Amino acid sequence: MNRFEYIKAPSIDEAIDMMDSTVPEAMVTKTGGSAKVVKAAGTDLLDLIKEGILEPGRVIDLKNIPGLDKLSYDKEKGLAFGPMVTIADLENSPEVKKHYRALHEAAAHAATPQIRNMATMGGNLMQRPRCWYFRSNGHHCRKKGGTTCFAQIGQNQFHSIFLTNVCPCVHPSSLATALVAYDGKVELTGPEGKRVIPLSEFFTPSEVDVTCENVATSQEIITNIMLPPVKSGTRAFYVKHGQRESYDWSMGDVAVVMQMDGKKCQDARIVFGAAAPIPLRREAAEEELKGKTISEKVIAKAAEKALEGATPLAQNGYKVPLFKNLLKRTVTEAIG
Amino acid sequence: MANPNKKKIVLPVAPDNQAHGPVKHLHSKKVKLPYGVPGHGLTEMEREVSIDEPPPLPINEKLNVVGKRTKRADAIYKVTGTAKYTSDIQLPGMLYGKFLRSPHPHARIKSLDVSAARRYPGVHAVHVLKMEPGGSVERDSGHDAPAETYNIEELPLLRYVGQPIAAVAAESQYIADEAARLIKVEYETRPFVLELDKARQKGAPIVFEKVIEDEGNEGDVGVTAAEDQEGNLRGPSTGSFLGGPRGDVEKAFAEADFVLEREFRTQVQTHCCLETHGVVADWQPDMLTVYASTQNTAGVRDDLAELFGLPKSKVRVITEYMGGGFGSKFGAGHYGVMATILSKKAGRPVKLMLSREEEHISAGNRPNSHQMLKMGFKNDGKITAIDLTSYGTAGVGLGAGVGRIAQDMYECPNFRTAQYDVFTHAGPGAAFRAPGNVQGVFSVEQMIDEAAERLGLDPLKYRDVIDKHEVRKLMRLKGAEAFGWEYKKPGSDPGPIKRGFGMAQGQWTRFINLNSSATVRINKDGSVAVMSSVQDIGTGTKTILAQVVAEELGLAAEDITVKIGDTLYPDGPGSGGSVTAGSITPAVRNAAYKAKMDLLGQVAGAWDVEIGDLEMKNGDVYSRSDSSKKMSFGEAVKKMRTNQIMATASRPDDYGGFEIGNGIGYGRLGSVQFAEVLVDTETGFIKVERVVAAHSCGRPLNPMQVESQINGGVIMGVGYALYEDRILDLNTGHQINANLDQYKLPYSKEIPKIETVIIEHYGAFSSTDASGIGEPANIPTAGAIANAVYNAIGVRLYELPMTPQKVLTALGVS
Amino acid sequence: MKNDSKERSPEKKKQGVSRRAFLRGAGMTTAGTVALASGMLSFKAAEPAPPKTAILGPGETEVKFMVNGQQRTLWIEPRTTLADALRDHLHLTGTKVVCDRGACSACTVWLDGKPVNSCMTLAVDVEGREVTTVEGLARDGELHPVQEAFIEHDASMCGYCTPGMVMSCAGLLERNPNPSLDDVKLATSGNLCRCGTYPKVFDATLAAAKKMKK
Amino acid sequence: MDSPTRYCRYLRGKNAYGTLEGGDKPFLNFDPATTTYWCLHTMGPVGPDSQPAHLTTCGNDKRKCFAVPKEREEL
Repeated sequence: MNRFEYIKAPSIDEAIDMMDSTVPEAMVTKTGGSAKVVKAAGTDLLDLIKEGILEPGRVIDLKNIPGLDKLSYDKEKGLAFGPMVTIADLENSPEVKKHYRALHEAAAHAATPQIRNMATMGGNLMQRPRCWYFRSNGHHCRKKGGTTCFAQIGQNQFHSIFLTNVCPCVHPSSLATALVAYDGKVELTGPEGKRVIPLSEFFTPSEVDVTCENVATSQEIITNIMLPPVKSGTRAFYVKHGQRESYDWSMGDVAVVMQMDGKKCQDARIVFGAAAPIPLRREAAEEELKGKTISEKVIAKAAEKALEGATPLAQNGYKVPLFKNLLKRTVTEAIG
Repeated sequence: MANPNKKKIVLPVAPDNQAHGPVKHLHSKKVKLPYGVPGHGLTEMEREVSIDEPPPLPINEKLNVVGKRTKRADAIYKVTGTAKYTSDIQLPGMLYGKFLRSPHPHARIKSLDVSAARRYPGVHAVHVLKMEPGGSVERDSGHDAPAETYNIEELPLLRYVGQPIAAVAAESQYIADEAARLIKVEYETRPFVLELDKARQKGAPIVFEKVIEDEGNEGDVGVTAAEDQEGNLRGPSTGSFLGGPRGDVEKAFAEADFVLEREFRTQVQTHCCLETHGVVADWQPDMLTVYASTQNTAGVRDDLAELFGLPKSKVRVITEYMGGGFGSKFGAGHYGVMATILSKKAGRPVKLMLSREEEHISAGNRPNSHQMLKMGFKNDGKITAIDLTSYGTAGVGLGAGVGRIAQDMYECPNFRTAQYDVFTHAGPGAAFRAPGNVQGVFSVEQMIDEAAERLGLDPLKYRDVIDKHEVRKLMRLKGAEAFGWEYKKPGSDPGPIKRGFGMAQGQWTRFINLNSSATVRINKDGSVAVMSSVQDIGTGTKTILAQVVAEELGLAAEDITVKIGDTLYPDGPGSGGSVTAGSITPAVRNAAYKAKMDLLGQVAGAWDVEIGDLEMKNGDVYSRSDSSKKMSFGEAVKKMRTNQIMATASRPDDYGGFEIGNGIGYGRLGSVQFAEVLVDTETGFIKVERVVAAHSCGRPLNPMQVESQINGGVIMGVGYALYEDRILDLNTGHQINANLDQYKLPYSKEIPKIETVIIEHYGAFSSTDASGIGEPANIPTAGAIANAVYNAIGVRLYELPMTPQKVLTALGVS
Repeated sequence: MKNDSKERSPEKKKQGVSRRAFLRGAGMTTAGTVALASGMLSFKAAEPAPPKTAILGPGETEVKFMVNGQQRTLWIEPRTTLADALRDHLHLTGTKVVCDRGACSACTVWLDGKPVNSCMTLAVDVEGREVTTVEGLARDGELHPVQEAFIEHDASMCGYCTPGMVMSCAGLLERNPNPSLDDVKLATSGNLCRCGTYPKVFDATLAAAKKMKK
Repeated sequence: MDSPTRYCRYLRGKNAYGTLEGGDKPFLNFDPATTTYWCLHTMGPVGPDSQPAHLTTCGNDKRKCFAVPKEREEL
């Protein structure tokens, strides 16, 4: 770990003032200990620093800023939580469990119980991909400003099957899969003030900028995460599939949020995690469900549609049937 | 149980270690020892033993401490965090070491400059490894030496990512890490080869340009054999201590009713010791003291004494607690030697513990294998011939054979094997819990399963036809009972999630390390200690030593202080090969018996009775013939003429001698495991629900600890079967999952319900008649799971680990 | 090993250096000065605790927090993890570092009562908070029921994962006195044991829960 | 597959059942297929002359690193 300065930010405004780069920028353009970056719990940040692929000059801690760890639920407004809410807070929230089943499931299956007690939702959404080449100091890959994608030509069994052209890493947040399915929004605060954007637009594929995974700019901090209220008839579920049931990264995870009228599906949002560099909406599959009475046949058709356009790599073709089956199970479980 | 297959034993040993039969003792006595399995025709065996031997121990049922579930002696220190491991040692003035390692799989060093590292504040010593005899030990004269540019001829050719180049010692780990990065190296990279199959091909990059053979010594290993294979290939190994090829294999295949021929592949597994390899070395003018995370304190001492030209008496190696070895922690290690050099240079103690990444890439692994197995069968089930050709790579090292399962487990008159080592540009292998046998079971036991199906037999019953091992037969019986074994047609479950049952068995040779000694000391205050350099690597050695001494002296296990893991005490065995319990406990019992006789002699004098009339039991010393003569142990020791009674004993030969010599005992440690799995045919996910593990380890000294070790073997087998895999990037030679995040091991939810069946089996071999269990517990698991997976889905998997990816591919879904 | 090299107040700083270390340091001119800058021989004059918005580090800075019920003061660099602070500076080596990345939970301690990974926590981040390590689990000489049950059920082998396992399992019982086997598996689902003590860890924890209810 | 009776004092090995002593002591060549070897000088499977450390190669006094076995007495 490199030596760095440390400061506890007393307020969001001051934190924004103090910081000068996002972590991706610190890894690519502001290298050599010059970057000033913010940290929440620091579980991912410390990981990157320990690997020697991030060398910040100053770390600005957000934990002392009051009010960022609040979670609230309102029947009209929906769910809102601050960036310092931990994964365990979400997992243990009765409101989340009751109204946002897919989010609860995603929280309950993330990382380890210890990490869930520490890791914050802000940090979770901002964390860097787990691609083993990206995490290795011995591989200067595209995401770190290099010219080679080692995964495309190397070991890619856990990589993307969609949007694989530039960088086939998968987005590391399995919670994001559920949040995007619920049409969550994120509030970013920067020097110019606040902006609210849908999470589906917050995450950006490698084609936009291979070195980062979202639209946050050098001096922006996530200050709120919001989910719309759930209506009656909302059915949701989330399934994560890792090689292990205990602590493991996802090989594939699926979140489904459906608006049901009896057996008939009025609206559906289907999101794949660990399938692409972003949490990936499967609109074509959603269309297959909308307006239909859900049957095994309809689900199977949707599953086929969901995998259209997949471009698996040399070692991850198995993810295609895996996702098909996971989607079938998630929808079946959601409508229960 | 002599090996029925044995036609001719070729002794792979020099004349002074020749085999010998029953030992003739100058002063001997005949004793009767329990023999067989209680409840299953237990009898007695008469043996002629030295008169120094203690009287035979009855079966466990008749004992007070041995054979009883006894709390682990050091558990309290482990659960309170007070146990000090090597990694916890802090000495005044201690420095921290860090290696610079090769980032390339094959490269020559063009230039190397350590001056910046040497000048870095807080650095006290820098050492560069050089490739000439003696040069690697002491060349660099200390921390104030001028910057040196090294002659590239002296620097090693780099053959794997992670090969050590140099190391620094500094005042903190941070400083050491930073300084190591300041060593400037220019590399000339070379073509490399990582894959087993590619390394065998013509034109593959060569790992060792020219192999020097020792003339007149080209035996079984060392010659490149097959004509169409080039370079990078050594072998084949065609025999072992169990003999060489036998019978006429080709003829037997021709005469067989059917022949099965299959290819199997197993992966590279890394040991993942939770405490990484490492030492704290403290070089002092009068004594080199090394705290080492090792399975063999005496071995580390011997290595360091030899290398540094020190008398063994001036090297002390201490291993009070160690966090896992699994075969990989033998010898001083490159880290141990380096820490010693750095300590000598800096004049301060140096701690050098490998990082987690270094542990994966440089501290050993279980080599992979590609096995071509061919077996011929008669319609009555008899195996007519076995032919096994295997290739495996231990990277730049050797020892990638697949063990002796095919050769030794089933009766078969015609056998042949050719096991080749293949060099690749990867980190060297190391012994790993039942080296070879785990790989061997995966192929042989799947083929036996397949033959059973072909014969229309229940695979469990089929083994009764072909397996002559009596104890294993009992294991099958009792294990099947506990498991509720019922043969189910493969792939017969409806629905996407299919249940399967499978079983497999294993074998391990009983082996004794005769260089096993211990001292028992009785103090006048009534305290008792047992001492040996043998180490407790987590198996529970401390506890069983306490039990054995307590049983002999009529005390409780917690009355005995166990001081082990220190070479100041008598030499104990290294803990590998499941030899520890069988090697050290007879020495300990014999030492306790000697000390007891000494004490009783003094008591007998005071009471004026015959020594043979005295007994020690339940904390008392008493006369069998005169009930008035009785006192507590505490009172008895007051009769001692001196403040201490001390007795030392060493492991005698097995009662009845050795099968082959060199501590290779008669009998095989068999094992049988049953597995129940669920296979999700839509996701490829396999879950091991339940395992029944039936084992024997001679006399079980502490059934609770035996259970723990069996659990551990099974769980490690689950990891090997389903999750673990060292993944190398083929373009850079780096292990990309050199962590515990992507190198996948079983955690809590992957743990099946495990039931152990322990067969108490007496062989009349020694004063404790105990054997080890570490290896046998790990041998059959992956094979049993593979057979259960086949039973579930009706499609056989020939390659480990059985990942979702492989299951889906095998099912033709992907 | 009571010489806290990094935990010192001005008046006890000299005691922090053992005679042996001092002699060795004195014999080495270059090493001696270097040691003063960064190593075990370094002392720092007493400074008032910096205001909380001050920039700390990158050199050593003062951090205070509670460890096992006692207020401890450390001088450490901001990059120091809680695990390293406990092990190297407070000599509380019961907490083990195995993967150093939050993937094995051997380093589990309780932070304000919740199990966390001390290897992924900066020591400066726990300023003013309460840390419980495996050494602090026993109270008034009485082992925690989980510790007792671990001994009773042989739930440790090499013992290296044990402190983390104990902290995970005791942590579970603190918040759920009536756990099922699945709850125990969930609580230890981030704890790696290579020896394979899991079945006995499960047994021990369930037995401890029963005992605690009595 | 008789074992050589003489080989370098710095050669060490481990087979499945334990360590093998080096120097003048005969190697216990139980199962060559699963035995790993190392050189004390490099503590790796390669000798100082960059050739593999092995029972069949380390008895060769033409190897420049070969050291004559010496009685290693307990002092």
